Formats: sequence, structure tokens, C-alpha cells
Amino acid sequence: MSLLSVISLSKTFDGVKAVQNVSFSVEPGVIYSVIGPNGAGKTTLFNLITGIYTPSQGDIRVDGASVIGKLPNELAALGVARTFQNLQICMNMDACENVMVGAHLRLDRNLFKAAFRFPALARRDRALKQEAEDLMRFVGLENYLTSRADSMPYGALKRLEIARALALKPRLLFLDEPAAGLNPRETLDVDGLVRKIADSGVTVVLVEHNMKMVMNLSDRILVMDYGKKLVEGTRDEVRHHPDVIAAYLGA
Amino acid sequence: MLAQLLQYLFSGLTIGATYALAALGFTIIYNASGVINFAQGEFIMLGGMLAVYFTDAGLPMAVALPLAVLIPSLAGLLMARLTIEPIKGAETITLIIVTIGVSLVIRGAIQVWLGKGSHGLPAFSGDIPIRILGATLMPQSLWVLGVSALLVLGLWYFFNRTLSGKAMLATSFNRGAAELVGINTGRVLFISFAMSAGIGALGGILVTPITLTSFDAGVMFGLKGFVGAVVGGLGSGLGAVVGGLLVGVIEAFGAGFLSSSYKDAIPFILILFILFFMPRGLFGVKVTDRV
Amino acid sequence: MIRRYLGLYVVAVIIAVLPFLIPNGFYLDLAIRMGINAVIVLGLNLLIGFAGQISMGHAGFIGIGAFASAVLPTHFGWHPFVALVAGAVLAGSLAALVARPIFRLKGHYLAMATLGLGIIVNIVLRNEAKYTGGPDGMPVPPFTLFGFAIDSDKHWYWIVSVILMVSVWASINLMNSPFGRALRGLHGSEVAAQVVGVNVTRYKVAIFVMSAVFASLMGSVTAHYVGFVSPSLADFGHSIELITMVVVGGMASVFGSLVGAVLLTALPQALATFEGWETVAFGVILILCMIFMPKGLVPTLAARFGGRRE
Amino acid sequence: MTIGGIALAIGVMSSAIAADPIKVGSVLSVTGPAAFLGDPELKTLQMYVDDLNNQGGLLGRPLQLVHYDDGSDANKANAFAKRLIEDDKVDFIVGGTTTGSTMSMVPLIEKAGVPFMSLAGAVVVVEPVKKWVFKASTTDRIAAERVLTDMKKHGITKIALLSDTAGFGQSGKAQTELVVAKYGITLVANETYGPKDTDASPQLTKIRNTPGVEAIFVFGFGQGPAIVTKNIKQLGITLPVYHAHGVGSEEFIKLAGPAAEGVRALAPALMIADKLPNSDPQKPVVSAYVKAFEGRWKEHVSMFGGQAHDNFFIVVDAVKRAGTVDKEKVRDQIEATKKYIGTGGEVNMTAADHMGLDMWSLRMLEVKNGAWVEAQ
Repeated sequence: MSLLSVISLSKTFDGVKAVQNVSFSVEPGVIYSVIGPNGAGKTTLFNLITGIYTPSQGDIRVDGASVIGKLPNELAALGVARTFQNLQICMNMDACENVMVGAHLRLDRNLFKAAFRFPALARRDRALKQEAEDLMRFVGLENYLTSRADSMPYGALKRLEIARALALKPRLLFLDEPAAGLNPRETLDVDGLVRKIADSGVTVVLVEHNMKMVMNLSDRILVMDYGKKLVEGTRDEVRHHPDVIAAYLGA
Repeated sequence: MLAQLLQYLFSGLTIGATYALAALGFTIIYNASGVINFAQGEFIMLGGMLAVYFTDAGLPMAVALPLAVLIPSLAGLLMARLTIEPIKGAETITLIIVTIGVSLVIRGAIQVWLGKGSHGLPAFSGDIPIRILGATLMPQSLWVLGVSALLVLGLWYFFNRTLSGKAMLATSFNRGAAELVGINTGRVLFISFAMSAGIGALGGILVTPITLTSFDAGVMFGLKGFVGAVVGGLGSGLGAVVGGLLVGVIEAFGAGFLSSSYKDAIPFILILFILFFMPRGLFGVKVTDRV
Repeated sequence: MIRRYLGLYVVAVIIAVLPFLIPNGFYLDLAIRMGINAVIVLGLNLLIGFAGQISMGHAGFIGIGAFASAVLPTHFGWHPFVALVAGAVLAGSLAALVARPIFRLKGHYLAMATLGLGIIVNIVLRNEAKYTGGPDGMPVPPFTLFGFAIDSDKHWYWIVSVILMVSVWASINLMNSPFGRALRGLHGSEVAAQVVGVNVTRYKVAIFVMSAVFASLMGSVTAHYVGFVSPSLADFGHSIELITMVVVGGMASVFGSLVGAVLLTALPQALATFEGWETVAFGVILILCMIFMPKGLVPTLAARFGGRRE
Repeated sequence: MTIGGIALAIGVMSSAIAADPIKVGSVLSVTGPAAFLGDPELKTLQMYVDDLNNQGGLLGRPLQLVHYDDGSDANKANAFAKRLIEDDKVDFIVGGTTTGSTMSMVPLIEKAGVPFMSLAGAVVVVEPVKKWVFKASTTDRIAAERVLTDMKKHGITKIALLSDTAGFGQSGKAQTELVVAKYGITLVANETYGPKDTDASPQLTKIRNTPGVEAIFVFGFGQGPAIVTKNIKQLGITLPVYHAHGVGSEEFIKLAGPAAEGVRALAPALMIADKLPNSDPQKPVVSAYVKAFEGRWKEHVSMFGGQAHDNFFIVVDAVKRAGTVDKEKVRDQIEATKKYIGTGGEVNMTAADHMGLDMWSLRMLEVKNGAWVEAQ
């Protein structure tokens, strides 16, 4: 069974069709990329799948069960994590705390126990801090373990978002343009990081403009244009598809 | 019965017109800067108090009234320059506190300068009530309603037909984009405060013959104006006018039919219901957060 | 990790030595009022500073607690402790009832809704004169526990101190717990908090209810301590005063709440001799604070001297 | 100047310096909604403290006025009372402009045992009697009874009550409801308006449409009654209008304009000082007060300032009679006040009556040709 199935999905904003009748499915363990020109509806697609928008039509299934109408936090409970194209970092917190928030669902969130700092909760919290620091090292932020989020450079914040998403221990990770705004050297690092994440057993869905990275990483690729699915297939199928060349690569 | 209804309506519309002007003041500033100006009520008070002061000082109405509009406008300008511009982009709550600070300064200064008593102005065209179907309408109410209507028309013209007005509207939609196309958003800020203050002051002058005024009269106008602005949907000019009038009318009917003790609670119960069921007010635009 | 509580120790020392330093009962009274305000402001700061949600009607909850402690024992013969709990339950329930719809709203709409709520509470207190004494207020019987009447200022000083210490300790714990991080997270980015699994509405409601209960409890304490309640406790102006304490002391700062409460409780006493100019002076202080230290006193000073956070 | 003269001057000065001042404590609502009451009260106190000091003080000691403004907030009044008692250690307290402020101070005052002259209106201040609390100013019950007496005399049996929602009006409303039956009068309409309301015509329309109303009784102070009076005229209501004791001032006539004509209101003799016959026992005291106040502050007197005058001199007289500022003795002397003629009437205190005024201390005034005159 596919981990994620998107079936005839559509979304309309005040008459504008942002996503039209898009279907695809993602198998466990792959790296799946969504590409297309600006305004093709890629981010809207992500927002629909992660519960931020409600679809106008169609169905989304995780492990075969429909998740339509579920809130983002309910999707998170199913193991769906994501990052954002426009950074969504909590600037009022430490870098490390940002990562710790990611582990929210795995913790005892009882208000009373927290206020009186029950020993079990305190112990778990200390362990979590360790875990969060390990995750930061994993994404290459070992130099920022004690930094405040608002003092970190853009590239580091992009990684911080990934670390936070990983803290959820997701099965399905959506990365929205992880390399946008990065220099070639940083892009290369992110390329490696995505590979490392996929190797650790997380299924990755990627929106990215950097073709080199997409072609290097992806098992399958979905090409979108004007909110519609143009082509879907393996790297080679997509690379040589005439419509893609016409609409995207060739342009 | 009809006479009674009509009486409530007159009474509600007259006072509602002042709320509407206050609500417009809130809206103009909110659109230009995203600030909710809790000092808006003080400009209304300032207009009334200054009009009283200048006429008592012996100035003819034709000089006293323009002065009583001009000075609050300058005060609004000064407020924008000295207190709002330096903290542009601060958190909502910080901006709210600053405007409350300004309102305290204005109220306190007037209290020290002009005293704590209540004052009135003579009605512009006499005190002989007009009888309509058994209800009475004061000529001053016509002044309030008439001038308010003219002001609303004038504002509509300004925002839709003049370059400065369009620039202000553009700023309210997208500050960054407005700056890119060369609109001086700082000037927009100043104009919006001066305009709101002037409109408020004019409203304050118009109602003083009916309602009297004192140094603390602005608090109530400010709160009710805010309610009017939110009822109509923050940011909508039409909404502000309708919202303000609605608050006034509902208050009058509430006092007449329900309970005069609880009439002040009625606008606030109304606002809670509106926010629960239509969180953007009656005419507010739906905004989708972009992530 | 122990450094987290450093400020708490400092507060404890101040509380312990203060009674030996103050010259007379007036200053003890002032200290008690500061303590009461500090707890309320702390609760409000959890809501405003940490969770990023505005409440402009918090005095309404204080009024509910205060009048529960006045009305229930006087008119219905309830035990003061039961009345205090009943007030807190009422305030909490009211907060919970309105919170759900309110917290779909943002920024100014939220300000409006909470402001309206507070004003409605105030109007009810003013109008139900049969029970509340109306605008003139009513006397409150002394608080009794196990047959002892707590009626000396010394007693109240220690009681309020203990409540304050526990509140500070619990607030520090809370903000450094999964619960607190979720709250701060949704302040920083609501959507980010949501996608990692935070049920944002539930957290906002929880903290709103909690700060309402804080306010109600301290309203009850105020009522018993002062021996008299008046609806001006639930005034819009009082709500603003509390918010000012939060903002001047420092949003999202536990110790900022204490500093804000202490300074702004003392300020009216300091300005009392200004005769007419105190309103202006208060306004000017607010404006200057916001322009020159928009983050509030404690965070601004902390950033200047060493940058250590609490 | 002779050496003896210098020595004498130095002696007087040093004795004035040496003598500890008698501290007069005061918490008044000088700002906020009740400011127009608190303001003349404070001015009156300041004026007479200065006066007494110029005349050599009290018991040979200078007076010192320690005043705090509660901003019309009862909770602040409580804190300031604490300060007066504990920190300033005042000898007696005059003040508490509003009933709320007064009542919030009462528990502290009773506990500490400080002679306290309240300036507030409601009957709860002195009923039940509290050991240290006095107020030589009219209560709302007296005002209600005085108005109802007059109505009864005019054969009025059905009235509409319109009271403000602040403390003054609410307490007045409760007292009116309590005593109205005694005078064979029924309340056929009972409405309220907010003290800061700008329009009361909906309530008045309702009253106009209530069958059988023979008179309107307005219980409030400040600008509210003026607006109500204007609204009554505007709605073409021709019923007799009675006001309680909160409007008897020049300001009311100025604010209400021609609509004030024919309106009846209660006020102490002070408000018609210049029209009092020379035989009136209050004539000297009110004339002196008006002259002093208007001379010093260049504004019209109000009955509230007059109340401050009466309460202040009752305690000053008590101190003189006691010959000491010993609190217990001063208190006893205040309670023993007899036949004190003040601006508000003749005061006779007893252990059971800490107010000492009767209902005839309030005069029924009427606006005639734009001025207050005693009603016939």
C-alpha cells in the first residue's frame, strides 16, 4: 500500500484554481520530488496535504485512510512533518528549543506535572535536550547548540526547520524548497542531508527548483504547471518528456 | 408605538453618527498603519472642549470651530511623529499601550488646563424641536447627521478619486509594495493620524450642544467607536459607518425596550456575538495567511 | 539548570528581609499589594508574553474572584475558602466558555472580544446592587481557615509571599516544559507549532483559563485582605494597568512581571503628590518606556548587561 | 526694630517651628469621574488649613494637610487611607468623596481608631453607626424623603424615577424605593442612565409612554441631570421635574440652559446664599464661605465644597473642645457636636446618629428666570 495517495485533488481560491485534479502516490522509503514553475501550485499542494488548507475536491490518504478535514496537528500525529518555503522559526526561542518543540507529541504535556516539575517529566525533558542537540549535529548545526534562533543566519535556520521536523520522528517528511536562497556550497550540503534523511528510513517529498539537486536525489518526480499535473514518472522519464522540456526545462 | 420607535431611532442615529465618525477614525489609522488608536476618543473630546474654550474666550464661531478642528489635527500629526513612527512594526500590544499613553497625556493635560467641569455649546440653529409623526428631532441632530454624511462622502471621494487617497489605500493593502512604487508611507501615516484626529474633533464639536463635554468624555466615545469599527469589520470604511450607527441605534432601542441599566452592556454583547459567528465583522475582508 | 532558579532565590531573599527593613505598616501594605499584582501579572504574562494572546479584560476575572469572596459568604453563608474556589471555578469556566470562539481571532479582534467580556462583567457587578452593593461596593468578611481568622497584615504578607514564590517557581517550570514550549512556539509561529502536532486552540484556551483562575484567586485574596470590594476592581482601566505592568516589566519574562508589578504599583503612590499632573506623568512614562524599551525593562537590561536569559 | 521685638519674633518663629503640626489627612476624588465633587472639597480644605495657620493654628500648633487623590477609584482610596494612618500618622481624616471610597476606608479606620469625617452621600456610611465614622452631610435617604414630602404636598401619587448608574444614583434609587410607600406614592416607572451617557431620550420616551406618571424624580449628579433635563424639554414632556441634591449649582443652569426653567432641586442653603433673609441662622456662615471661596479660587461655590467646610470645622471644633488631638477624646467631642450651624444645616450628633442633620436641612429650590430661588 502506498504511504501517501493523492486522488483527484483540487483547490480553488475565490474562483482561482490553484490545484486542479492532481493525483499521485508516494511509496515508502523513496524521495519524491514535485517540480514546476513558480505559481504551479506546488506549495498549495503541500499545504493541502499537511492540513493547512482544506481541499475543494478530491481525497488524500495516508496508509490508505482518508485524512480530509484533519488539522495539521492531527496529521503530525500520523507521522507527517514538513518545513516551509517562508521560514517558520520561533524567533522568541533558542535554536535547541525550536527542535524540542518538534518532539511535542512524544512528550508528557500535562500542565500540572509541568508546573510542579514532576521528576519523571524533568528527566524526560533533560533526555530530550540531549536528543535535540544530537539532531542539530545531524543536520550540521553543531556550532549553534546554544544560539538564540534570532541570531542565526538564513542557511542555518533552514536546517533548523529540518531538525525540528525530524524531532517529530516522521514517516513522511515534506521539504518545501530546502535549498532556496542558499549558495552552491550550502546547496550541496543540503543535498547530502536529504540523502542522509532518506537513508535513515524517512520518506521524503520535496519541492525544489534546483534541478541538479532534484535529478540527483529523486526516485520519482511530479511535474506541475498551472495547478495541473503535467507528467509524473522516474527521473529519466521526466527528463526526456517533451511536454516537460517545452513547459519547463526548455523555456 | 410608531412614535416611540421613531424616537429611539432618532436618538440612536444621532449618537450613532458620532460613534461612526470615531469608528472611521479608527479605520483610517488602522488601514494606514495597523495601529488601533486608543486615543481616538480623546480627539473627539478635544474638539468639543476647544470649541467651548475658544467661544468662551470670545472668538466668533467661524474662527473658533475651525481652530478646534485644526489643533486636534496637529495633535494627531504630532502623535504620529513622536510616538508611533519611532516604534513602527512593534508588537500589537506595544502599540496599544503607546496610544493609551497618549490618551492619558491628552486627557490629563486638558483636565489640568480646562478643569474638571462639564461644558456645553449653544445649538447651531436653535433648540426648537422638529416634530415628526409624534417623535421629536432636535435641529442639532440634523447637523450631526448631515455633516457626518458629507464627511463620509468626502472621504469616499478622497480615497477613491484622489491620488493621495489612493496612495493611502494602497499602503493599507501592502505597505512593502506601496513603498516600492514610490509612495511615502511615512507621510501616509502622518496624514492618517491628522485626518482621523480632525474628523474626531469635528464630531466632538457637533455633538457637544447635545451631549455636553468634559475632559473625560473621550473614553466612552473611543470605546464605542472601537466597537463600531469592529462590528463593521476592521479596515472597512463602509463597515465603520454602518457599525457606528448600528451601535448607537441598538443602544437606544436597548435602553428603551430591554433595560436601561444594561444598555451599556448591549454593544459589547453584540460584539461578542459578531466575533463568535462572523469573526471578520459585517464588512471585513477575509485574509488568508500565507505560509 | 540551577541557574534557572537564581532569580527565584533573589526574590526569596528580598521577601525574607523586607519586613525588617520597612519603616511602617503602609510599606507592608504596599508590599502586599505589589505581591498580589505580581501574581496576577505573572498569569497575564504567561498569556500575553509567552503565548502571544492579548487579554484586555483581565480585570473582569479579578472582579469575579473578589465578588465571589464578598457575596457568597455575606449573602449565602458560604465558607470563605469554598467561595474562593467557587470564584476561581466560575472565572475559569467563563474563560473556557468564551475562549474557544475567541481564540480563532487574532490581534485586535481578540483585544476587542476580551475587552467586551471584561466590560460586561463590570456592568453586571455595578447593576446587581442587591448582591454586590452596586457601584459603591461592599465589605468582605475576614478569611478563616481551620477556625483562624486571617486578618493581620503580617499574615497576609507571608501568605501572598508564599503564593508568589510558588507561582514564580511554577511559571519557570511551566515555560521550560513541553507545555510551555508549545505555547511559546505558537507565539513564534502558529503554523509551525501546528505542523509539529500542537493543538493550538487547546493550548491557548488552557493558558487563558489558567491566567483567569490566577486573576480570580488573587481577586479573592485582595477582597479578604482589603476587607472591601468595589466594582472598580473590574474596570477597563484596571485591565489596562495590568497589561502595562506586563509590557513595562517585559513580555515573556517571569521576573519582568515582578518588576513591572512592583514599579507600577508604587508609581501612583510616588505620583500621588503631583496633584492633577499624575495622569499626564503616567502617560508620558508609558510612552517613553515603549519607545525606548519596547521589550520591557528586564529583557532590555538583561540584553545590555551580559545577555544572560532567565 | 528693638532687640525685644527681634527676640519676640524669633521666639514666635521658633515656637511655630518647634510645635509639631497637627496632621489633617484627606483622600479625595480630585480626578476621575467624581472630580467635580473632589475638586471643590480639596480647595475648601486647603483654604481653611491656610486660614487657620494664618490665625495661629489649632491649639497653638500649625495644621498640615496631607492629601491624596484616589482618582475616583475606591481601591486606591483604601491604599491611601493606609498610608495616611500608618505612614503619615495623621490625627484625623476628612474625606472619601464617594461612598465607595469612604466604605473602602472604613475597615482600616475602624481598626486603627482615627476620627473620620466622610464627605460621601449614602446612608450606609453612618447606618449602622460606626464608632469612628461621621459625616455631617446629607444622606440620600433624607434627600429622597425631602423630595417625596414635597410631592405629597402637591398631591402627586405616581412618579417615574430616573437614577444614574453610579454610586450616588444607585444608592439614591435604593433609598427611594425603600421609603416611597411611606408617602403614599408609587413608582410607576423606574429607569436608569449612565453617568457619562450623552442621551437619555429612550428612557424618557418610555416614561412619557407610561400611563399615569405625574412627576419625574431624577437622582444623579454631574452633567447627567442636565442632559436629562434638556431631553425632557426636547421630548415635550411637561410633568414637574424634581432633582435630588446633586445639581444645585450654577453650572447646572448653564448646562441645561432654558430647559432648566421650573425644575425643582434640593440644595443646602449655600446655593441661595445671597437670597437668604438676614434672619436665617445659616446666613452668616454661608455668606462667609461664599466670600472666602469665591475670593480665593475665582469660581462658583458648590454644595460639595460646603460639605467639606462643615465636616472640617466640626472636627476642628471638637479638637478645640477636647484641647488635645488625642483620638479617643476628639471622637467623643465630635459625637457631642450640638447646634453646629454649617453650610448644610444645623448638626446635632448623638451616639446613635453620626450625621446629625434632618430632612429640613435641605431646601427645595426652583429655577426661576435662570436662577435658583427657594420654592414656595
